[in-house]
Amino acid sequence: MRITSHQEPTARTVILGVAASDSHAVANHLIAYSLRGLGFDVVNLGTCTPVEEFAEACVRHPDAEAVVIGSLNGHIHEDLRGLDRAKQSGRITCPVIVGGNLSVGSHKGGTSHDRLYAAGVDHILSDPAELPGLLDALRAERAGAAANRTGLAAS
Amino acid sequence: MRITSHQEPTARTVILGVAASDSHAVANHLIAYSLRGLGFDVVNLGTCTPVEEFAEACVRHPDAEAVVIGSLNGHIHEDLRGLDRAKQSGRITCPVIVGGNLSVGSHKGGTSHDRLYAAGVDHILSDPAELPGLLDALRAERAGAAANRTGLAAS
Amino acid sequence: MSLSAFPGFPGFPAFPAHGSAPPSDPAATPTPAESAAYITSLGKPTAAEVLDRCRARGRVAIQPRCGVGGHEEMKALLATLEAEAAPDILTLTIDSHTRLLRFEEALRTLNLRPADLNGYPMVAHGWRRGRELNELIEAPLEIRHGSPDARILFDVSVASGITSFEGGGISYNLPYSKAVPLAESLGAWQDVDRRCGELAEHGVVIDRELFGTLTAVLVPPSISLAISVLEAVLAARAGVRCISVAYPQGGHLAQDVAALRSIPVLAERYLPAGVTVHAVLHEFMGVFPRQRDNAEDLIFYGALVARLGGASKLITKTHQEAYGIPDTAANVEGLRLADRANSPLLDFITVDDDQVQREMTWILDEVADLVEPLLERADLIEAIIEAFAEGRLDIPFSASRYARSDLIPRRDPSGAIRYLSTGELPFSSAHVRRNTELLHAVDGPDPALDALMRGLTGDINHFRHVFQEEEPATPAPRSAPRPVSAARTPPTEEPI
Amino acid sequence: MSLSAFPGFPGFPAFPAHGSAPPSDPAATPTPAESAAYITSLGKPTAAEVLDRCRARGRVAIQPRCGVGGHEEMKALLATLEAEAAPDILTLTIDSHTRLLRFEEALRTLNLRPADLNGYPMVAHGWRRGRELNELIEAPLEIRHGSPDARILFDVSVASGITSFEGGGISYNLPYSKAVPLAESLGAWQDVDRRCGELAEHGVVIDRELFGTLTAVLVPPSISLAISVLEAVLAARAGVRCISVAYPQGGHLAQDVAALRSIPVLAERYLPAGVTVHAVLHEFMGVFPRQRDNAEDLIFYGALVARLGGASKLITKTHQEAYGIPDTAANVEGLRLADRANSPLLDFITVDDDQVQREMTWILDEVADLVEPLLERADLIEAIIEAFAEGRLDIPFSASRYARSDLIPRRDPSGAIRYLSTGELPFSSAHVRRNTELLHAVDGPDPALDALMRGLTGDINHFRHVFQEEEPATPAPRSAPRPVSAARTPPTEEPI
Ligand code: B12
Ligand code: B12
Repeated sequence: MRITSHQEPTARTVILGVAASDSHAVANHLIAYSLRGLGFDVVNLGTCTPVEEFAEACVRHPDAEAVVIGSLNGHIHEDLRGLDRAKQSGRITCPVIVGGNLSVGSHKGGTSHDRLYAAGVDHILSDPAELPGLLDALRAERAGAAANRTGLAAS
Repeated sequence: MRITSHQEPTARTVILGVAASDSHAVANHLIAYSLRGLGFDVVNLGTCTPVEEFAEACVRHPDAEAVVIGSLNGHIHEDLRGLDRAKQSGRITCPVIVGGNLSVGSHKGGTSHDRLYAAGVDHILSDPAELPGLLDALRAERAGAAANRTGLAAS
Repeated sequence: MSLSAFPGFPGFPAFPAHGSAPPSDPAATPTPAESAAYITSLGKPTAAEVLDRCRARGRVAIQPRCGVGGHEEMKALLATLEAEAAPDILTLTIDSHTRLLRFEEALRTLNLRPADLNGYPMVAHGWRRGRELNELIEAPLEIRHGSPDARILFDVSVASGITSFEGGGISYNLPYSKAVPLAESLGAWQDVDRRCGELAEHGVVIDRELFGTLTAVLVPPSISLAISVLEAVLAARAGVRCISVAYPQGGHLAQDVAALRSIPVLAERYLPAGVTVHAVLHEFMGVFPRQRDNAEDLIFYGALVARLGGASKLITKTHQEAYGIPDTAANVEGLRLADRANSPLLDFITVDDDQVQREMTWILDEVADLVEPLLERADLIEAIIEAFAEGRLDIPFSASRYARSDLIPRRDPSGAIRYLSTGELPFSSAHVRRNTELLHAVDGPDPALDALMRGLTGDINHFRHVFQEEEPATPAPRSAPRPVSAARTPPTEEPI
Repeated sequence: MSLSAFPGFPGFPAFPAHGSAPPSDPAATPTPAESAAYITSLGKPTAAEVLDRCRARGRVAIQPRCGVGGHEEMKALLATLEAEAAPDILTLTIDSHTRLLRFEEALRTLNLRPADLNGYPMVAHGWRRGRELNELIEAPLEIRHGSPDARILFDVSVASGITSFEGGGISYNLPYSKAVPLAESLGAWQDVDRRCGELAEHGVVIDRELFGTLTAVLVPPSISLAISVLEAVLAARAGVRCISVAYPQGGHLAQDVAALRSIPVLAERYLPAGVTVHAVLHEFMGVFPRQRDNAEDLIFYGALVARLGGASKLITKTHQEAYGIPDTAANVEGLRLADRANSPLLDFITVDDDQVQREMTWILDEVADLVEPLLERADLIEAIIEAFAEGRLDIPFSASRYARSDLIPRRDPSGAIRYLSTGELPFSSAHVRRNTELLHAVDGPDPALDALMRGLTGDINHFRHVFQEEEPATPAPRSAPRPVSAARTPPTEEPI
């Protein structure tokens, strides 16, 4: 059943960008660099990237393992409007990971994360260092799921 | 009727001191100096002066125009306990003037002054510069009262 | 979307903004002449007047950042800041939808969840509400934003009687957007500057502050100042009469003081006589310490740097900087703390003048290398666009495609910001050599890319290191963020 | 009244103190051995340990004044100060009835109106409550009071596990009472010091802080330090092992720094080797500015002076100092602001070392003139009493009959405190001449008494002048005092 992993391309593609109204570039530069250092093929859409632009990139890169979106300015909620639709319509099929500063204000811990999950976000990370681990876990999971599917079909 | 003023001694006596639990000396030194500069005979009992000591000084100086008590440390209320009794018993007959910092704490304006009047204080001043004016007014008043009395007796 | 959908713009169809709808008939924005007359009628000092007055008194004017979505909330914020900290100038920080002309998004958020906005959506609220804010407080107001194209916002602001407006065709493009060509932003800002000239003819001098802070993180002083010089020359040519040159505290005392003290020299050198120029310091604009004490140490230090550098104005930070937009109390505290550096009891504090002089020479020489070839050109705007395209002008960590970010900054062992790589910047070989030498001790020559990234990250986190804050992010104050890591990742089910 | 009427003292008859009566059987105060064992068992650092640790780290320890009447209120105050400002050492400031052994008055006020007390009536509350306070917080506690005879208070404090105790036979007599002979207070404090020696033998070192602040207003540094040297010698001879010498900020940078830096020199010169000596600065102890900004400027400045003078500890003031005992918030703010002067970012701030050196030489010479003749005497206590009687030792503005206050201090044109008249102080003619010369510019030679009083008053109000606060007292913050002037004076009825 390990055949599924052979079917995956060797260069792992990740789509990266910063949310639509957000121009904070530094973390984006650093994350792109470190993922590339780990061998990822990073499609970095950079700052101020609307959902539509992420969706187009997904269509262009059907092999992308994840869409990784940073947001620092607190506008993630409005900026991700349309994400659920893009997923429902099948234009974004891979998991969506977000990270950064996910609400306006200094006192965190409200409903921000719940709202993001409801809006179509799959994973929320606080530290970019957690990204490679999560990407690996997702890949393993996908492999598992594929294996299960194959298994089922074969049985 | 101006004869009453001739009956008064030329050196005007004032009894000065700081309240019983209070050792703040600086204002006391300065007030004593400035009243002396104006020609007053200042009986300065200094800091930490209980009501009893003021009363004794009054008995020793029956001509005193006023007892002037400073209090800075906020303890004026407890420190003047017994003042009403000393007045009722006739040991303190002249007006009692207090000034300084008349309650504990930085937010003033409570019932402190009412309580002091109730406890036998006659006048509350905030600025020592008002003292000579008040002493003059009190003397005039006394003179007036004496005049009235004389007048009544004569009529 | 159409502009006419907004209050304050022709044809406004009673779109309800948060709180209550703007009170009056949303007729056309007043003309510049009308706005100028309104400003004069207000009888309150303009920002330019306050800056002059502070400079004359030897006081660094103090100004917060502040902007919240709702109108009533904005009123409360301004009133409280003025009552409790009496800043010399107050601010409307604009939300980032409005900055990017995403007026529809700004209005939607304003109506649904105004607290989700990271600033005051001035265009959605309209100029009548702007006047209400302005009339509420005694201090003049400045608009701080980050709009590559700020023309609509400018008109609403001036109509509101606001006398200071931040930005520039370079400094409000490259750090603030991805895909706006410089030709567009420079053109739009030429319009803004020309409108300032027009207002000056009507007797109202608008303070035009240039955002030398740029991307805020490890910006070499000569880059910040060179770009401000270019924007200042363009502004002056368009008729602007009062220019504030803002410089972001980098964290090295002598270098920061030198940068601030360079501003009047540069003004003298490159600007026409009739223009008033003020130096402005932004308290440290990079990664802030997380612990309150440390953040406060940095806030006070920044204010002291402004004083020592002879700045006319200081833009403050708060002890909540590392966490998010501050609450009102933190903003008040930041202002009050910064103002302590104006104390008459601190006259005795001085800097090492030799060291400052040396840094100043370097900065002025580097700025000359960057700007003089461009200032010679007939079409300065064209020259600037070309220079960025070719890397002869550049900024680190650009948000925009229109700067190359080939230059690599690093801190030298004393913490000063130097050029590890100057990319295509037209520096004399002496400057390049000096920078290389100063950085030699940092990683040795030609560090591996990995070491470089580690080093850069360390430099970005400079003040967290100074205060020995441990790397794992400490939780936010009071309400700790709930643990977030991969919370919804389904458990990996390995088939057996 | 009898002591046995109080909790914590033998025979306590269940006198109810405010809040709730002390919880347990009021048996005898623990013995020194018992108290020492309790302190050791607490596992919290002593004040002496905290001071050592701060000195080693180059940090000025920060400590507030704080004391309120009620026990629950005191607990809340300490807990809040620790939670919000984390001072290195906390304080119990004792009310002034207790200081003067007016235990009955203290207890009555505690029961009737605890908020009317200007401090915590420790003796009325008793040592069990003291332990409760001590165990509530992590920082060690100091008792700050002003008791000519502190023996009872000391025993209650040590039984409470408190490891720092302020005072001295001179410094807690002359500023704090009118009619207590020095022989009495010096004797009582010898007892306290001997008990410290005893505790040291049980392994607990009590930090004994000497109140060099004296009457706080225009105290010449050499007077403050000379009296501290004498008290320190007495304390060391009685067995005290850790001595903090407190000096009150006078307001002149070089003079204050010099005074602080003189403390280790004096310790070296006059104290036996085994005694640890710390320099402590009291933030300005005279008439405080009334406006909050100005008061805060002074608070920060004081903290900076402590740092520059190498003090181990700073006692802070608050922006409400001019008005009354501060509320908790003001106390927190004062501590936090002072702590900013500990910032690692302020290493670059220095003083004019030549000027400091000159002031130090003068101070050390004057102290030598004052103390050396006395230290030679076999009976130091007797020598001190005689010296005060004859004016060879003296303090300005004495509260007590037992100092003559013949010495007249004035500020020289730079603000430093000098001697206008040295009275009978045994200064060499060179010192007298220097002081005369330094003050010559102030009023000219032999000013009229009137001019002198005006000058003195101006000197007392020094910082209000520095900040150009107008003379008429500005109203208290928030709740303005109601107009009081002659409110009840009956209208003068002139007979016609
Ligand atoms: C530098 C800076 C800027 C620069 C940005 C320059 C540029 N183009 O890059 C300038 C000055 C232009 C700027 C502008 C603004 N900023 Co800004 N900025 C900062 C600052 C000081 C540092 C950010 C930074 O570069 N850090 C270095 C990088 C490496 O770290 P980082 O961005 O913090 O990201 C870390 C994590 O968040 C995480 N992370 C980030 N992205 C991602 C993505 C993923 C997938 C993951 C897993 C993790 C992750 O990893 C990083 C390393 O730990 C922060 C405050 C601070 N942290 O001290 C404010 C801050 C982020 N800015 C803020 C705001 C609001 C703005 C503005 C909207 C203005 C305003 N209203 O105040 C504008 C943005 C306009 C726009 N259209 O977006 C707020 C956000 C507030 C909030 N969420 O409540 C902050 C927190 C400041 C504050 N306290 O108010 N800013
Ligand atoms: C110097 C000083 C001391 C010195 C006093 C030395 C001495 N023996 O004289 C020392 C350090 C010893 C001291 C001790 C204490 N002090 Co003290 N002290 C001060 C300080 C800093 C200045 C006082 C002073 O000398 N001013 C100069 C003189 C000329 O002015 P003045 O005293 O303020 O008086 C003015 C007016 O009040 C008025 N006035 C004064 N007396 C009179 C009398 C009359 C009749 C009139 C009309 C007017 C008047 O005229 C003066 C000129 O405007 C003040 C705070 C401040 N003002 O800045 C605190 C202050 C007065 N002290 C205070 C306290 C509480 C104490 C202590 C009880 C300690 C404690 N618990 O904190 C002890 C006192 C112990 C005791 N037994 O009384 C508090 C009073 C608090 C309150 N009422 O709420 C103050 C306000 C400080 C504070 N904010 O907490 N203190």
